[in-house]
Amino acid sequence: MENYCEWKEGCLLVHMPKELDHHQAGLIRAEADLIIDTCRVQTLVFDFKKTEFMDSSGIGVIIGRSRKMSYQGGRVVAQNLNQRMEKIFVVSGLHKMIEKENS
Amino acid sequence: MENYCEWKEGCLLVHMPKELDHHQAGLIRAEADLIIDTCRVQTLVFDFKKTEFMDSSGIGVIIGRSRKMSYQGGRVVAQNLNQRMEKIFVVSGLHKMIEKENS
Amino acid sequence: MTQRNEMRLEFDARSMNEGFARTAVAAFIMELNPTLDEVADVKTAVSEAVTNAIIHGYDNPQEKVVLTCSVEGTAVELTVEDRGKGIEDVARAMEPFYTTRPELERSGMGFAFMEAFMDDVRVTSSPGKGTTVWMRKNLGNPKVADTYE
Amino acid sequence: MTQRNEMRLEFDARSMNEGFARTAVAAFIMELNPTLDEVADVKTAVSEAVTNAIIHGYDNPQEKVVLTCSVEGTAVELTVEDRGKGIEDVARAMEPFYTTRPELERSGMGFAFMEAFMDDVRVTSSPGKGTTVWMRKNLGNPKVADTYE
Ligand SMILES: Nc1ncnc2c1ncn2[C@@H]1O[C@H](COP(=O)(O)OP(=O)(O)O)[C@@H](O)[C@H]1O
Ligand SMILES: Nc1ncnc2c1ncn2[C@@H]1O[C@H](COP(=O)(O)OP(=O)(O)O)[C@@H](O)[C@H]1O
Repeated sequence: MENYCEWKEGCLLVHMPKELDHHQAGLIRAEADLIIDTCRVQTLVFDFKKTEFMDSSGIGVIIGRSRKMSYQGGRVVAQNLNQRMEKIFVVSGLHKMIEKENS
Repeated sequence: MENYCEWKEGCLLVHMPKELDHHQAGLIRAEADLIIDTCRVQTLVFDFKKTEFMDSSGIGVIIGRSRKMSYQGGRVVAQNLNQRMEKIFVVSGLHKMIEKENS
Repeated sequence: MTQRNEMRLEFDARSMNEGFARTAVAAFIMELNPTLDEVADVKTAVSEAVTNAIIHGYDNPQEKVVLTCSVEGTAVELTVEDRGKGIEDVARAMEPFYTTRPELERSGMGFAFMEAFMDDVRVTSSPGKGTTVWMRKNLGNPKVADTYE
Repeated sequence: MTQRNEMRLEFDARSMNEGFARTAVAAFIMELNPTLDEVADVKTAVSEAVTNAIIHGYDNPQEKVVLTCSVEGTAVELTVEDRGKGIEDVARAMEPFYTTRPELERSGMGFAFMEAFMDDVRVTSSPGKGTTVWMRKNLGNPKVADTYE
Protein backbone atom coordinates (compact mmCIF):
# COMPACT_ATOMS: atom_id res chain seq x y z
CA MET A 1 0.00 0.00 0.00
CA GLU A 2 1.27 3.41 -0.95
CA ASN A 3 -0.56 5.26 1.83
CA TYR A 4 -2.79 7.62 -0.01
CA CYS A 5 -5.24 7.63 2.89
CA GLU A 6 -5.28 9.35 6.27
CA TRP A 7 -8.09 8.52 8.67
CA LYS A 8 -9.03 10.81 11.57
CA GLU A 9 -12.23 11.18 13.62
CA GLY A 10 -14.82 10.34 11.00
CA CYS A 11 -12.90 12.05 8.21
CA LEU A 12 -11.08 10.17 5.46
CA LEU A 13 -8.45 12.31 3.76
CA VAL A 14 -7.22 10.93 0.43
CA HIS A 15 -3.95 12.44 -0.78
CA MET A 16 -4.25 12.28 -4.56
CA PRO A 17 -0.95 11.43 -6.31
CA LYS A 18 1.09 13.67 -8.60
CA GLU A 19 -0.12 11.86 -11.71
CA LEU A 20 -3.54 10.23 -11.47
CA ASP A 21 -4.11 7.76 -14.26
CA HIS A 22 -5.64 4.28 -14.57
CA HIS A 23 -2.54 2.73 -13.03
CA GLN A 24 -2.78 4.89 -9.89
CA ALA A 25 -6.60 4.86 -9.78
CA GLY A 26 -6.67 1.15 -9.01
CA LEU A 27 -4.34 1.60 -6.04
CA ILE A 28 -6.33 4.50 -4.57
CA ARG A 29 -9.60 2.64 -5.01
CA ALA A 30 -8.33 -0.41 -3.13
CA GLU A 31 -6.93 1.60 -0.25
CA ALA A 32 -9.88 3.99 0.16
CA ASP A 33 -12.52 1.24 -0.05
CA LEU A 34 -10.85 -0.71 2.72
CA ILE A 35 -11.47 2.22 5.05
CA ILE A 36 -14.90 3.25 3.71
CA ASP A 37 -16.10 -0.34 4.10
CA THR A 38 -14.82 -0.81 7.63
CA CYS A 39 -14.96 2.60 9.34
CA ARG A 40 -17.81 5.08 9.69
CA VAL A 41 -16.63 7.79 7.32
CA GLN A 42 -18.66 10.99 7.69
CA THR A 43 -16.57 13.19 5.42
CA LEU A 44 -14.43 12.08 2.50
CA VAL A 45 -11.88 14.66 1.37
CA PHE A 46 -9.89 14.32 -1.87
CA ASP A 47 -6.82 16.50 -1.56
CA PHE A 48 -5.23 17.53 -4.89
CA LYS A 49 -2.34 19.53 -3.46
CA LYS A 50 0.26 17.35 -5.19
CA THR A 51 -1.76 16.56 -8.31
CA GLU A 52 -0.47 17.88 -11.63
CA PHE A 53 -2.07 15.39 -13.97
CA MET A 54 -5.40 13.56 -14.02
CA ASP A 55 -7.21 11.78 -16.82
CA SER A 56 -10.72 10.27 -16.95
CA SER A 57 -9.61 7.30 -14.82
CA GLY A 58 -9.42 9.79 -11.96
CA ILE A 59 -13.01 10.82 -12.62
CA GLY A 60 -13.98 7.16 -12.29
CA VAL A 61 -12.31 6.72 -8.93
CA ILE A 62 -13.86 9.92 -7.54
CA ILE A 63 -17.37 9.13 -8.76
CA GLY A 64 -17.07 5.57 -7.47
CA ARG A 65 -16.14 6.66 -3.93
CA SER A 66 -18.75 9.44 -3.97
CA ARG A 67 -21.43 6.93 -4.85
CA LYS A 68 -20.40 4.73 -1.93
CA MET A 69 -20.51 7.73 0.40
CA SER A 70 -23.96 8.74 -0.79
CA TYR A 71 -25.27 5.28 0.20
CA GLN A 72 -24.08 5.84 3.75
CA GLY A 73 -24.99 9.51 3.85
CA GLY A 74 -21.60 11.18 4.04
CA ARG A 75 -20.14 14.36 2.59
CA VAL A 76 -17.56 14.45 -0.23
CA VAL A 77 -15.19 17.36 -0.71
CA ALA A 78 -12.39 18.13 -3.20
CA GLN A 79 -9.71 20.52 -2.02
CA ASN A 80 -6.63 22.34 -3.31
CA LEU A 81 -7.38 22.10 -7.02
CA ASN A 82 -4.85 23.89 -9.17
CA GLN A 83 -5.90 25.51 -12.45
CA ARG A 84 -5.41 22.33 -14.42
CA MET A 85 -7.53 20.29 -12.02
CA GLU A 86 -10.24 22.98 -12.11
CA LYS A 87 -10.30 22.58 -15.88
CA ILE A 88 -10.56 18.78 -15.60
CA PHE A 89 -13.41 19.16 -13.10
CA VAL A 90 -15.26 21.50 -15.47
CA VAL A 91 -14.71 19.42 -18.62
CA SER A 92 -15.87 16.26 -16.85
CA GLY A 93 -18.83 17.85 -15.07
CA LEU A 94 -17.41 16.85 -11.67
CA HIS A 95 -17.64 20.49 -10.54
CA LYS A 96 -21.41 20.08 -10.44
CA MET A 97 -21.27 16.91 -8.39
CA ILE A 98 -18.59 17.54 -5.80
CA GLU A 99 -18.13 20.33 -3.26
CA LYS A 100 -14.91 22.27 -3.63
CA GLU A 101 -12.97 23.84 -0.83
CA ASN A 102 -9.54 25.26 -0.14
CA SER A 103 -7.93 23.97 3.03
CA MET B 1 22.07 32.98 -30.78
CA GLU B 2 21.10 31.61 -27.42
CA ASN B 3 23.54 33.73 -25.41
CA TYR B 4 25.75 31.19 -23.72
CA CYS B 5 28.58 33.71 -23.63
CA GLU B 6 29.38 36.70 -21.45
CA TRP B 7 32.41 38.84 -22.31
CA LYS B 8 34.06 41.14 -19.79
CA GLU B 9 37.57 42.66 -19.59
CA GLY B 10 39.58 39.89 -21.21
CA CYS B 11 37.48 37.13 -19.69
CA LEU B 12 35.04 35.01 -21.67
CA LEU B 13 32.47 33.32 -19.44
CA VAL B 14 30.58 30.47 -21.12
CA HIS B 15 27.37 29.45 -19.34
CA MET B 16 27.06 25.76 -20.11
CA PRO B 17 23.45 24.64 -20.72
CA LYS B 18 21.38 22.28 -18.57
CA GLU B 19 21.85 19.40 -21.01
CA LEU B 20 25.04 19.47 -23.06
CA ASP B 21 24.86 17.09 -26.00
CA HIS B 22 25.87 17.19 -29.67
CA HIS B 23 22.85 19.39 -30.49
CA GLN B 24 23.86 22.04 -27.92
CA ALA B 25 27.60 21.65 -28.51
CA GLY B 26 27.32 23.04 -32.04
CA LEU B 27 25.56 26.16 -30.78
CA ILE B 28 28.10 26.82 -28.03
CA ARG B 29 31.01 26.31 -30.40
CA ALA B 30 29.64 28.84 -32.90
CA GLU B 31 29.00 31.48 -30.28
CA ALA B 32 32.26 31.08 -28.34
CA ASP B 33 34.45 31.01 -31.45
CA LEU B 34 33.00 34.27 -32.68
CA ILE B 35 34.34 35.96 -29.54
CA ILE B 36 37.62 34.03 -29.28
CA ASP B 37 38.41 34.87 -32.90
CA THR B 38 37.64 38.58 -32.62
CA CYS B 39 38.48 39.63 -29.03
CA ARG B 40 41.63 39.16 -27.00
CA VAL B 41 40.46 36.51 -24.56
CA GLN B 42 42.91 36.03 -21.69
CA THR B 43 40.79 33.72 -19.57
CA LEU B 44 38.10 31.34 -20.77
CA VAL B 45 35.74 30.13 -18.05
CA PHE B 46 33.27 27.29 -18.57
CA ASP B 47 30.58 27.61 -15.94
CA PHE B 48 28.65 24.39 -15.20
CA LYS B 49 26.30 25.82 -12.58
CA LYS B 50 23.19 24.85 -14.57
CA THR B 51 24.59 21.68 -16.14
CA GLU B 52 22.99 18.39 -15.17
CA PHE B 53 23.87 16.32 -18.20
CA MET B 54 26.89 16.15 -20.48
CA ASP B 55 28.02 13.50 -22.94
CA SER B 56 31.23 13.18 -24.96
CA SER B 57 30.08 15.92 -27.36
CA GLY B 58 30.65 18.29 -24.46
CA ILE B 59 34.21 17.01 -24.12
CA GLY B 60 34.73 17.84 -27.79
CA VAL B 61 33.57 21.41 -27.44
CA ILE B 62 35.71 22.01 -24.34
CA ILE B 63 38.85 20.50 -25.85
CA GLY B 64 38.29 22.41 -29.07
CA ARG B 65 38.07 25.79 -27.31
CA SER B 66 41.00 24.94 -25.01
CA ARG B 67 43.17 24.17 -28.01
CA LYS B 68 42.33 27.55 -29.55
CA MET B 69 43.16 29.27 -26.28
CA SER B 70 46.50 27.49 -25.99
CA TYR B 71 47.52 28.89 -29.43
CA GLN B 72 46.95 32.41 -28.17
CA GLY B 73 48.34 31.75 -24.70
CA GLY B 74 45.24 32.08 -22.50
CA ARG B 75 44.00 30.29 -19.40
CA VAL B 76 41.05 27.86 -19.36
CA VAL B 77 39.02 27.19 -16.24
CA ALA B 78 35.99 25.01 -15.45
CA GLN B 79 33.87 26.09 -12.53
CA ASN B 80 30.87 24.92 -10.48
CA LEU B 81 31.03 21.25 -11.39
CA ASN B 82 28.45 19.16 -9.58
CA GLN B 83 29.17 15.55 -8.66
CA ARG B 84 27.99 14.23 -11.99
CA MET B 85 30.17 16.65 -13.95
CA GLU B 86 33.14 15.75 -11.75
CA LYS B 87 32.57 12.14 -12.73
CA ILE B 88 32.38 13.03 -16.43
CA PHE B 89 35.61 15.03 -16.10
CA VAL B 90 37.35 12.08 -14.47
CA VAL B 91 36.07 9.43 -16.89
CA SER B 92 37.07 11.56 -19.89
CA GLY B 93 40.46 12.63 -18.52
CA LEU B 94 39.44 16.30 -18.75
CA HIS B 95 40.31 16.76 -15.06
CA LYS B 96 43.99 16.44 -16.00
CA MET B 97 43.73 18.99 -18.79
CA ILE B 98 41.60 21.76 -17.35
CA GLU B 99 41.90 23.82 -14.19
CA LYS B 100 38.95 23.54 -11.85
CA GLU B 101 37.68 26.26 -9.58
CA ASN B 102 34.61 27.13 -7.58
CA SER B 103 33.36 30.65 -8.12
CA MET C 1 11.05 24.54 -35.94
CA THR C 2 8.69 24.06 -38.85
CA GLN C 3 10.44 21.01 -40.26
CA ARG C 4 8.56 17.78 -39.92
CA ASN C 5 9.82 15.44 -37.21
CA GLU C 6 8.34 12.09 -36.34
CA MET C 7 8.61 9.15 -34.02
CA ARG C 8 7.02 5.77 -33.50
CA LEU C 9 6.83 4.08 -30.13
CA GLU C 10 5.82 0.49 -29.45
CA PHE C 11 5.40 -0.84 -25.94
CA ASP C 12 3.81 -3.55 -23.81
CA ALA C 13 0.14 -3.19 -22.90
CA ARG C 14 0.89 -2.66 -19.18
CA SER C 15 -0.70 0.07 -17.12
CA MET C 16 2.73 1.23 -15.88
CA ASN C 17 3.49 2.26 -19.47
CA GLU C 18 0.70 4.85 -19.49
CA GLY C 19 2.93 7.33 -17.69
CA PHE C 20 5.88 6.45 -19.89
CA ALA C 21 3.90 7.09 -23.09
CA ARG C 22 2.73 10.50 -21.83
CA THR C 23 6.25 11.53 -20.84
CA ALA C 24 7.70 10.43 -24.17
CA VAL C 25 5.13 12.44 -26.14
CA ALA C 26 5.62 15.49 -23.90
CA ALA C 27 9.38 15.32 -24.50
CA PHE C 28 8.88 14.94 -28.24
CA ILE C 29 6.60 17.96 -28.68
CA MET C 30 8.90 20.27 -26.65
CA GLU C 31 10.50 21.60 -29.83
CA LEU C 32 7.22 23.39 -30.58
CA ASN C 33 7.58 25.43 -27.38
CA PRO C 34 4.10 24.49 -26.13
CA THR C 35 2.52 26.13 -23.10
CA LEU C 36 2.22 24.02 -19.95
CA ASP C 37 -1.49 23.76 -20.53
CA GLU C 38 -1.02 22.55 -24.10
CA VAL C 39 1.40 19.89 -22.89
CA ALA C 40 -1.15 18.80 -20.29
CA ASP C 41 -3.89 18.65 -22.94
CA VAL C 42 -1.83 16.41 -25.20
CA LYS C 43 -0.70 14.22 -22.28
CA THR C 44 -4.30 13.75 -21.21
CA ALA C 45 -5.42 12.72 -24.68
CA VAL C 46 -2.49 10.30 -24.99
CA SER C 47 -3.27 8.84 -21.59
CA GLU C 48 -6.90 8.20 -22.57
CA ALA C 49 -6.08 6.51 -25.86
CA VAL C 50 -3.25 4.40 -24.43
CA THR C 51 -5.31 3.36 -21.39
CA ASN C 52 -8.15 2.31 -23.71
CA ALA C 53 -5.79 0.16 -25.79
CA ILE C 54 -4.48 -1.48 -22.62
CA ILE C 55 -7.76 -2.17 -20.85
CA HIS C 56 -10.33 -2.44 -23.65
CA GLY C 57 -8.16 -3.55 -26.58
CA TYR C 58 -6.15 -6.30 -24.95
CA ASP C 59 -6.29 -8.91 -22.20
CA ASN C 60 -2.62 -9.83 -22.38
CA PRO C 61 0.01 -7.34 -21.13
CA GLN C 62 2.56 -8.67 -23.60
CA GLU C 63 0.58 -7.39 -26.57
CA LYS C 64 1.88 -4.18 -28.10
CA VAL C 65 0.48 -0.68 -28.26
CA VAL C 66 1.83 1.49 -31.09
CA LEU C 67 1.96 5.25 -30.74
CA THR C 68 3.14 7.62 -33.45
CA CYS C 69 3.68 11.32 -33.08
CA SER C 70 4.68 13.90 -35.63
CA VAL C 71 5.16 17.63 -35.38
CA GLU C 72 5.14 20.04 -38.30
CA GLY C 73 4.73 23.78 -38.19
CA THR C 74 2.69 24.33 -35.05
CA ALA C 75 0.67 21.09 -35.28
CA VAL C 76 0.95 17.80 -33.42
CA GLU C 77 -0.49 14.63 -34.92
CA LEU C 78 -0.80 11.43 -32.93
CA THR C 79 -2.01 7.92 -33.55
CA VAL C 80 -2.55 5.24 -30.92
CA GLU C 81 -3.10 1.78 -32.29
CA ASP C 82 -3.83 -1.66 -30.91
CA ARG C 83 -4.37 -4.93 -32.72
CA GLY C 84 -6.87 -6.12 -30.15
CA LYS C 85 -10.60 -6.61 -29.84
CA GLY C 86 -11.84 -3.63 -31.80
CA ILE C 87 -15.09 -1.70 -31.37
CA GLU C 88 -18.42 -2.82 -32.82
CA ASP C 89 -20.11 0.60 -32.89
CA VAL C 90 -17.62 3.47 -32.85
CA ALA C 91 -20.24 6.26 -32.78
CA ARG C 92 -21.83 4.77 -29.69
CA ALA C 93 -18.47 4.14 -28.00
CA MET C 94 -17.64 7.80 -28.43
CA GLU C 95 -20.77 8.99 -26.60
CA PRO C 96 -19.94 10.53 -23.23
CA PHE C 97 -20.54 8.19 -20.26
CA TYR C 98 -20.82 5.11 -22.49
CA THR C 99 -18.60 2.36 -21.13
CA THR C 100 -18.51 -1.42 -21.40
CA ARG C 101 -16.37 -1.75 -18.28
CA PRO C 102 -18.32 -0.13 -15.42
CA GLU C 103 -16.95 -2.81 -13.08
CA LEU C 104 -13.51 -1.24 -13.58
CA GLU C 105 -15.04 2.14 -12.71
CA ARG C 106 -14.47 3.44 -16.19
CA SER C 107 -16.31 6.73 -16.42
CA GLY C 108 -17.03 6.52 -20.16
CA MET C 109 -15.33 9.91 -20.52
CA GLY C 110 -12.22 8.73 -22.37
CA PHE C 111 -13.22 9.76 -25.89
CA ALA C 112 -14.92 12.88 -24.52
CA PHE C 113 -11.60 13.92 -22.96
CA MET C 114 -9.71 13.29 -26.19
CA GLU C 115 -12.22 15.48 -28.02
CA ALA C 116 -12.13 18.20 -25.36
CA PHE C 117 -8.35 18.49 -25.36
CA MET C 118 -7.45 17.94 -29.01
CA ASP C 119 -8.72 19.80 -32.08
CA ASP C 120 -9.69 16.72 -34.03
CA VAL C 121 -10.16 13.04 -33.11
CA ARG C 122 -10.94 10.18 -35.49
CA VAL C 123 -11.39 6.55 -34.61
CA THR C 124 -11.23 3.59 -36.95
CA SER C 125 -11.83 0.12 -35.61
CA SER C 126 -12.78 -3.31 -36.75
CA PRO C 127 -13.95 -6.03 -34.36
CA GLY C 128 -11.32 -8.71 -33.87
CA LYS C 129 -8.67 -6.66 -35.66
CA GLY C 130 -8.04 -3.61 -33.51
CA THR C 131 -8.49 0.11 -33.11
CA THR C 132 -6.64 3.21 -34.24
CA VAL C 133 -7.22 6.64 -32.74
CA TRP C 134 -5.91 9.58 -34.77
CA MET C 135 -5.69 12.98 -33.09
CA ARG C 136 -4.47 16.40 -34.05
CA LYS C 137 -3.90 19.63 -32.20
CA ASN C 138 -2.67 22.98 -33.36
CA LEU C 139 -0.53 24.56 -30.66
CA GLY C 140 -0.78 28.28 -30.09
CA ASN C 141 -4.54 28.23 -30.75
CA PRO C 142 -6.69 28.52 -27.65
CA LYS C 143 -9.47 25.96 -27.84
CA VAL C 144 -13.07 25.77 -26.68
CA ALA C 145 -12.09 23.81 -23.57
CA ASP C 146 -9.72 26.61 -22.55
CA THR C 147 -12.54 29.10 -22.37
CA TYR C 148 -15.09 26.63 -21.06
CA GLU C 149 -15.79 28.38 -17.81
CA MET D 1 8.89 -5.06 -10.62
CA THR D 2 10.67 -8.14 -11.91
CA GLN D 3 8.34 -8.70 -14.86
CA ARG D 4 9.80 -8.05 -18.23
CA ASN D 5 8.69 -4.83 -19.89
CA GLU D 6 9.85 -3.60 -23.25
CA MET D 7 9.55 -0.79 -25.74
CA ARG D 8 10.75 0.11 -29.20
CA LEU D 9 11.23 3.66 -30.36
CA GLU D 10 11.85 4.82 -33.91
CA PHE D 11 12.64 8.43 -34.74
CA ASP D 12 14.17 10.76 -37.30
CA ALA D 13 17.95 11.12 -37.37
CA ARG D 14 17.85 14.76 -36.17
CA SER D 15 20.08 16.09 -33.43
CA MET D 16 17.08 17.53 -31.57
CA ASN D 17 15.90 13.95 -31.00
CA GLU D 18 18.97 13.11 -28.90
CA GLY D 19 17.37 14.73 -25.87
CA PHE D 20 14.03 13.13 -26.61
CA ALA D 21 15.56 9.64 -26.78
CA ARG D 22 17.34 10.12 -23.43
CA THR D 23 14.18 11.36 -21.74
CA ALA D 24 12.10 8.49 -23.10
CA VAL D 25 14.58 5.89 -21.84
CA ALA D 26 14.84 7.60 -18.45
CA ALA D 27 11.04 7.53 -18.13
CA PHE D 28 10.91 3.89 -19.15
CA ILE D 29 13.47 2.64 -16.62
CA MET D 30 11.82 4.51 -13.72
CA GLU D 31 9.94 1.39 -12.65
CA LEU D 32 13.27 -0.08 -11.53
CA ASN D 33 13.67 2.74 -9.00
CA PRO D 34 17.13 3.67 -10.22
CA THR D 35 19.37 6.14 -8.40
CA LEU D 36 19.87 9.55 -10.03
CA ASP D 37 23.39 8.54 -10.94
CA GLU D 38 22.22 5.32 -12.59
CA VAL D 39 19.69 7.28 -14.63
CA ALA D 40 22.45 9.68 -15.70
CA ASP D 41 24.71 6.76 -16.65
CA VAL D 42 22.05 5.21 -18.88
CA LYS D 43 21.10 8.58 -20.39
CA THR D 44 24.74 9.26 -21.24
CA ALA D 45 25.18 5.90 -22.95
CA VAL D 46 21.94 6.39 -24.92
CA SER D 47 23.04 9.86 -25.94
CA GLU D 48 26.37 8.55 -27.26
CA ALA D 49 24.84 5.74 -29.30
CA VAL D 50 22.01 7.87 -30.70
CA THR D 51 24.36 10.75 -31.58
CA ASN D 52 26.65 8.31 -33.40
CA ALA D 53 23.76 6.96 -35.44
CA ILE D 54 22.73 10.50 -36.36
CA ILE D 55 26.14 11.93 -37.27
CA HIS D 56 28.19 8.90 -38.36
CA GLY D 57 25.48 6.52 -39.56
CA TYR D 58 23.39 8.86 -41.69
CA ASP D 59 23.63 11.97 -43.83
CA ASN D 60 19.89 12.43 -44.18
CA PRO D 61 17.82 13.56 -41.16
CA GLN D 62 14.76 11.70 -42.45
CA GLU D 63 16.41 8.32 -41.96
CA LYS D 64 15.32 6.44 -38.87
CA VAL D 65 17.11 5.49 -35.68
CA VAL D 66 15.63 2.54 -33.79
CA LEU D 67 16.05 2.24 -30.05
CA THR D 68 14.79 -0.67 -27.99
CA CYS D 69 14.79 -0.88 -24.23
CA SER D 70 13.76 -3.68 -21.93
CA VAL D 71 13.82 -4.03 -18.19
CA GLU D 72 13.69 -7.29 -16.29
CA GLY D 73 14.56 -7.89 -12.68
CA THR D 74 17.15 -5.20 -11.98
CA ALA D 75 18.66 -5.11 -15.47
CA VAL D 76 18.24 -2.69 -18.36
CA GLU D 77 19.01 -3.79 -21.91
CA LEU D 78 19.22 -1.34 -24.77
CA THR D 79 19.85 -1.48 -28.48
CA VAL D 80 20.43 1.48 -30.77
CA GLU D 81 20.32 0.68 -34.45
CA ASP D 82 20.81 2.52 -37.71
CA ARG D 83 20.64 1.25 -41.26
CA GLY D 84 23.33 3.65 -42.41
CA LYS D 85 26.99 3.54 -43.41
CA GLY D 86 28.26 0.95 -40.98
CA ILE D 87 31.76 0.61 -39.53
CA GLU D 88 34.66 -1.03 -41.35
CA ASP D 89 36.75 -1.91 -38.29
CA VAL D 90 34.69 -2.05 -35.09
CA ALA D 91 37.62 -2.80 -32.76
CA ARG D 92 39.45 0.27 -33.98
CA ALA D 93 36.34 2.46 -33.82
CA MET D 94 35.94 1.51 -30.17
CA GLU D 95 39.44 2.68 -29.23
CA PRO D 96 39.33 5.81 -27.07
CA PHE D 97 40.08 9.03 -29.00
CA TYR D 98 39.61 7.37 -32.38
CA THR D 99 37.29 9.45 -34.53
CA THR D 100 36.68 9.87 -38.25
CA ARG D 101 35.03 13.26 -37.77
CA PRO D 102 37.59 15.50 -36.05
CA GLU D 103 36.26 18.45 -38.09
CA LEU D 104 33.00 18.10 -36.11
CA GLU D 105 35.08 18.17 -32.91
CA ARG D 106 34.14 14.62 -32.09
CA SER D 107 36.33 13.58 -29.19
CA GLY D 108 36.43 9.89 -30.07
CA MET D 109 35.15 9.15 -26.58
CA GLY D 110 31.66 7.95 -27.52
CA PHE D 111 32.24 4.21 -27.22
CA ALA D 112 34.53 4.79 -24.23
CA PHE D 113 31.65 6.56 -22.46
CA MET D 114 29.22 3.76 -23.27
CA GLU D 115 31.68 1.27 -21.81
CA ALA D 116 32.36 3.40 -18.75
CA PHE D 117 28.69 3.85 -17.88
CA MET D 118 27.19 0.50 -18.84
CA ASP D 119 28.19 -2.98 -17.67
CA ASP D 120 28.43 -4.48 -21.13
CA VAL D 121 28.56 -3.01 -24.65
CA ARG D 122 28.59 -4.93 -27.92
CA VAL D 123 28.70 -3.49 -31.40
CA THR D 124 27.81 -5.24 -34.62
CA SER D 125 28.16 -3.41 -37.90
CA SER D 126 28.49 -4.04 -41.57
CA PRO D 127 29.63 -1.40 -44.04
CA GLY D 128 26.80 -0.11 -46.19
CA LYS D 129 24.19 -1.87 -44.04
CA GLY D 130 24.29 -0.23 -40.65
CA THR D 131 25.27 -0.54 -37.01
CA THR D 132 23.69 -1.94 -33.88
CA VAL D 133 24.92 -1.15 -30.40
CA TRP D 134 23.71 -3.47 -27.64
CA MET D 135 24.18 -2.39 -24.02
CA ARG D 136 23.28 -3.77 -20.65
CA LYS D 137 23.42 -2.45 -17.13
CA ASN D 138 22.47 -4.00 -13.85
CA LEU D 139 21.00 -1.35 -11.56
CA GLY D 140 21.79 -1.48 -7.88
CA ASN D 141 25.38 -2.59 -8.57
CA PRO D 142 28.00 0.12 -8.14
CA LYS D 143 30.41 -0.01 -11.07
CA VAL D 144 34.07 0.72 -11.62
CA ALA D 145 33.32 4.20 -12.96
CA ASP D 146 31.52 5.05 -9.71
CA THR D 147 34.64 4.47 -7.66
CA TYR D 148 37.03 5.78 -10.27
CA GLU D 149 38.44 8.57 -8.15
N1 LIG E 1 -8.89 0.55 -27.96
C1 LIG E 1 -10.13 0.04 -27.73
N2 LIG E 1 -10.40 -1.26 -27.99
C2 LIG E 1 -11.63 -1.77 -27.78
N3 LIG E 1 -12.66 -1.05 -27.27
C3 LIG E 1 -12.46 0.25 -26.98
C4 LIG E 1 -11.19 0.86 -27.20
N4 LIG E 1 -11.29 2.16 -26.82
C5 LIG E 1 -12.56 2.34 -26.41
N5 LIG E 1 -13.27 1.20 -26.49
C6 LIG E 1 -14.71 1.02 -26.17
O1 LIG E 1 -15.33 2.30 -26.10
C7 LIG E 1 -15.91 2.51 -24.83
C8 LIG E 1 -15.87 3.97 -24.45
O2 LIG E 1 -14.53 4.41 -24.30
P1 LIG E 1 -14.19 5.68 -23.43
O3 LIG E 1 -15.01 6.84 -23.88
O4 LIG E 1 -12.70 5.88 -23.46
O5 LIG E 1 -14.66 5.32 -21.95
P2 LIG E 1 -14.07 4.29 -20.88
O6 LIG E 1 -12.63 3.98 -21.20
O7 LIG E 1 -14.21 5.02 -19.59
O8 LIG E 1 -14.93 3.06 -20.94
C9 LIG E 1 -15.14 1.59 -23.91
O9 LIG E 1 -15.87 1.26 -22.74
C10 LIG E 1 -14.90 0.38 -24.80
O10 LIG E 1 -16.03 -0.47 -24.88
N1 LIG F 1 26.51 4.37 -35.89
C1 LIG F 1 27.69 4.52 -36.52
N2 LIG F 1 27.75 4.45 -37.88
C2 LIG F 1 28.92 4.61 -38.53
N3 LIG F 1 30.10 4.83 -37.91
C3 LIG F 1 30.11 4.92 -36.56
C4 LIG F 1 28.92 4.76 -35.80
N4 LIG F 1 29.24 4.89 -34.50
C5 LIG F 1 30.56 5.10 -34.44
N5 LIG F 1 31.11 5.12 -35.68
C6 LIG F 1 32.54 5.29 -36.02
O1 LIG F 1 33.30 5.05 -34.86
C7 LIG F 1 34.10 6.19 -34.55
C8 LIG F 1 34.31 6.31 -33.05
O2 LIG F 1 33.07 6.55 -32.42
P1 LIG F 1 33.02 7.22 -30.98
O3 LIG F 1 33.91 6.46 -30.05
O4 LIG F 1 31.61 7.34 -30.58
O5 LIG F 1 33.67 8.66 -31.19
P2 LIG F 1 33.11 9.96 -31.93
O6 LIG F 1 31.64 9.88 -32.07
O7 LIG F 1 33.54 11.07 -31.03
O8 LIG F 1 33.79 9.99 -33.28
C9 LIG F 1 33.37 7.36 -35.18
O9 LIG F 1 34.21 8.45 -35.43
C10 LIG F 1 32.83 6.71 -36.47
O10 LIG F 1 33.83 6.63 -37.46
